[in-house]
Amino acid sequence: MKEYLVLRVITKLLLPFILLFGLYVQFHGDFGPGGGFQAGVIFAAAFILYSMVFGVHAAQAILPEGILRAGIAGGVLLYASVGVLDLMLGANYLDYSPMAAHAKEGQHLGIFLVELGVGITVASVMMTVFFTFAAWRED
Amino acid sequence: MLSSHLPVLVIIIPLICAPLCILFRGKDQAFGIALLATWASFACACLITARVMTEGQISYELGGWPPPIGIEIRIDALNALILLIVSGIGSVVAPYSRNSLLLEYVEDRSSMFYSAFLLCLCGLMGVAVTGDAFNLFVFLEISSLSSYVLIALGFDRRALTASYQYLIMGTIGATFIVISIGLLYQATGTLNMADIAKRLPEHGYDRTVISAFAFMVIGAGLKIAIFPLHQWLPNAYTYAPSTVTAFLAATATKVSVYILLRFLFTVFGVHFSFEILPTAAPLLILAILAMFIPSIVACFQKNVKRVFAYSSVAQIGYMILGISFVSVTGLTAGILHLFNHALMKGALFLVLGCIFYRIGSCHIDRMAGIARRMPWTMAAFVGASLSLIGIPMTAGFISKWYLILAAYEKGWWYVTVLIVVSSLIAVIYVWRVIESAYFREPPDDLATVSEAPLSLLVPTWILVIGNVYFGIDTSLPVGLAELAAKSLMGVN
Amino acid sequence: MVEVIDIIILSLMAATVIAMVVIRNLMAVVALGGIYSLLAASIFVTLDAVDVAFTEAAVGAGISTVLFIATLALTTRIEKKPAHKPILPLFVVIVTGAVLIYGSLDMARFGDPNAAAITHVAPYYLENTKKDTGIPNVVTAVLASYRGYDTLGEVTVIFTAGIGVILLLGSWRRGLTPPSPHREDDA
Amino acid sequence: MEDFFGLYNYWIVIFLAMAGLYIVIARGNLIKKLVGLNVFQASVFILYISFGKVTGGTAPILVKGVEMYSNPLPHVLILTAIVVGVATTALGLALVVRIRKEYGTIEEEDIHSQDESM
Repeated sequence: MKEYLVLRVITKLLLPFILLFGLYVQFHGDFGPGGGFQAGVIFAAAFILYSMVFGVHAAQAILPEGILRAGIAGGVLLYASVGVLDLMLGANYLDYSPMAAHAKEGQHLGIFLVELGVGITVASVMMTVFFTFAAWRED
Repeated sequence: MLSSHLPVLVIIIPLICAPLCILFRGKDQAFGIALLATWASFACACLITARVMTEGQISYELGGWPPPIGIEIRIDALNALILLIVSGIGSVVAPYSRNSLLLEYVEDRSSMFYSAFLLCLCGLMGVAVTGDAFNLFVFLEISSLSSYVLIALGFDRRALTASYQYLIMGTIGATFIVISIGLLYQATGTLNMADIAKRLPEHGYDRTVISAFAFMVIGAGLKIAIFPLHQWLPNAYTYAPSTVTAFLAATATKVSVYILLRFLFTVFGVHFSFEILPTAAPLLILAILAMFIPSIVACFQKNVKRVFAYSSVAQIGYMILGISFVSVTGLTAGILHLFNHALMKGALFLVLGCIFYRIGSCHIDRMAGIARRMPWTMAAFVGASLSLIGIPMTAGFISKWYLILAAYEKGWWYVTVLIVVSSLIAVIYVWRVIESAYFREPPDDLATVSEAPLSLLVPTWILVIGNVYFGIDTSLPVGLAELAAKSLMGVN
Repeated sequence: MVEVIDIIILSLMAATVIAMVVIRNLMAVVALGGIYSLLAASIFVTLDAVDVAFTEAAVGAGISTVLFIATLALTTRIEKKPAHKPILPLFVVIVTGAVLIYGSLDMARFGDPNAAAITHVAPYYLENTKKDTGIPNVVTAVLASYRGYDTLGEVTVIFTAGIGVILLLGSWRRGLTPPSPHREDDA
Repeated sequence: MEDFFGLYNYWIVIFLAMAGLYIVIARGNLIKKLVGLNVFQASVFILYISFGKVTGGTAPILVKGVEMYSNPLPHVLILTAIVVGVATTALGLALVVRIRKEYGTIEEEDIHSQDESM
């Protein structure tokens, strides 16, 4: 698809806004609709768009396999270890209250971290799945 | 301090170790992590069981939110027994997987295999301990998705179609379960299983609840592979890698039976499930059909793995039979058979894995005379088969004995006859294998075949010895099964 | 008003799904699937489930459709004509639907504020989320805190799918090395 | 008549779900089955969400001055279920790609006849 100049230019123009929107959805999920899952999908969509226009190899140059794999595992680990941290602080698993001075702030912090974990894993998995499909050749 | 968190630790240890396996990409590291995680889970399960037996039911509030606001883990004797089965079989199969993988699986992605294995373990145990209906679905899907992957890793290309078929049937089953949970939620306004059970009688058993009941039975039935909803099972078990077959055959259907038990007896309640609705009679008929038709089909199979896959469908019939008695003895028998069947099918499929490891096939004719080359492997096969048939001094005998007791209690002598006759069919299909392995001349190309390596033999024999041990000292499984049966029936 | 919009969208969905049954061009079917998801998302908006609508639009109409198209590119685009009359499936579907409709007869009516689902657990979340977590989006609070364990399971499911796809289709950087099929001599 | 208006929403959704289920079990094309599965699940999701609707309520994002909110719990459950659904789809499609490579077809019948003839 390399010869479509309009597509290439518009994609490049759009990308930062899509990514920005992804970040907004990720960090604004407490107040409006959205959260880690939706943000992860939007984030992934940006790179999927990029790889559709510029080729999978170009996208892989930005996000190598190793980073994506670390992301897949890292998000789950982040989520699960927030719970382990709570255990160490003497609370039940995934009880975020003791993570800050006040229970309410602890909850807020916990939700923030957990949503971040969701976002990382979802984005990495979606990109990996798409790249895997896109790179598959019948031989 | 940690001991109060055991109910959640048993789940999150494999859950955390699954991503760790990927981060440490080396094959040995991944194997080490998987092994430690399964053993740690098993240790937790043992401690939990000990606590349940002394203190009774354990409840754990996740996130510190009291149910039904938050999700609760709730463990009684039945949950503890299922937990023991899953984690126990997992800890035996995990070391076994290391060597059998060499032949059956591409090495460079073995860390992911272990990760998927841990996820399957985590999902199955998560289903077994949760007290929340929707959470049960989530963990059921973790175990299902990972088992689709594990099955598809089989050598034969038919593993792919088997996995696809299981994915379709399994997802339909899971969606039916979701529909049922949704209907229950709309009727009672809660997702906590104990809370649903409390609120259902107040709500009344209206048409919504009856519909929810139907969807739950069919959905769970698809996952259990109750005859005639078993079509996905034979192919899945036949073409999956040996390790996977052994693990899934011993655990996955058991957990699904647990779901059925939990919903029929605890959530919907005995009164509604069996007194208002005539559930027992159809279950009895299906159970008896399952005891015979798949057994007969098994007698005509050439692939030994397939023989025992059909045999699994038949054995599920015995568990359903136990349920259909709707008595403490019957349930004890059914639950006991869950435990014992895990031991015997686990052992049998591990034996077949040993054979596949050496000759690359489980075809009955290729196994001709193999007992001379692999005496220990075949001895294990004989031991596990005796348990499958139900010879005294083996675990299989105990559960059949309780089934017969339950039938006697009801005065259903014809059921007793049917149990004995169906066991005789098992003799036929087992004998075909033994005849081939012991009494036929080995072909020339078998001359180089030697005994399976110790790393495969030891786990296999642990399960075989388990079959004998639990046939003699029955206090643990019978004690737990009786406790579970009594609490399910609401008798103290 | 909402009811009218609802019934219009639902009718459109019914038309979409009938077209999906009939049409055998898979690309068209997949596109219709995307439209179906988009319509579902608008239904979710009318039912006040904005978070769900967002997700359904992003996933059902977005990612799923992209994956389907990627698969079509690797496989084939035309479905074969069904060989025989699907009597058994039709029977199964009619019975299942009948059981569901039977169950719906005793359900609380649509939008009923006195339904058990509205009055039992849900009010706790609406009343206490602000006090407990300080977050105005109740869905986020329930998702990440009250039912955080469910969401941990959900992330694990996605994780499972990720490693499953890698296991099945191989690593995309090094080219593909799927396990070569080895036929057993049995049938 | 009132019954009809209180339940029509459920009935159309039930029709949609059953149409999806029909595609899954009646069709032999592996991709079409998965599309059907998606339709089936999405329709069940709508059923869930309609359980949470309160007439006159608004989206459960707390705002000063609003008293009536729809029930947030089904929304949370369905968010989870959508994720599970897309995970299943991704895996199913990966299987389809592999099956196509090994068998050269994605029609159930052809796969069947190939396995039979072996």
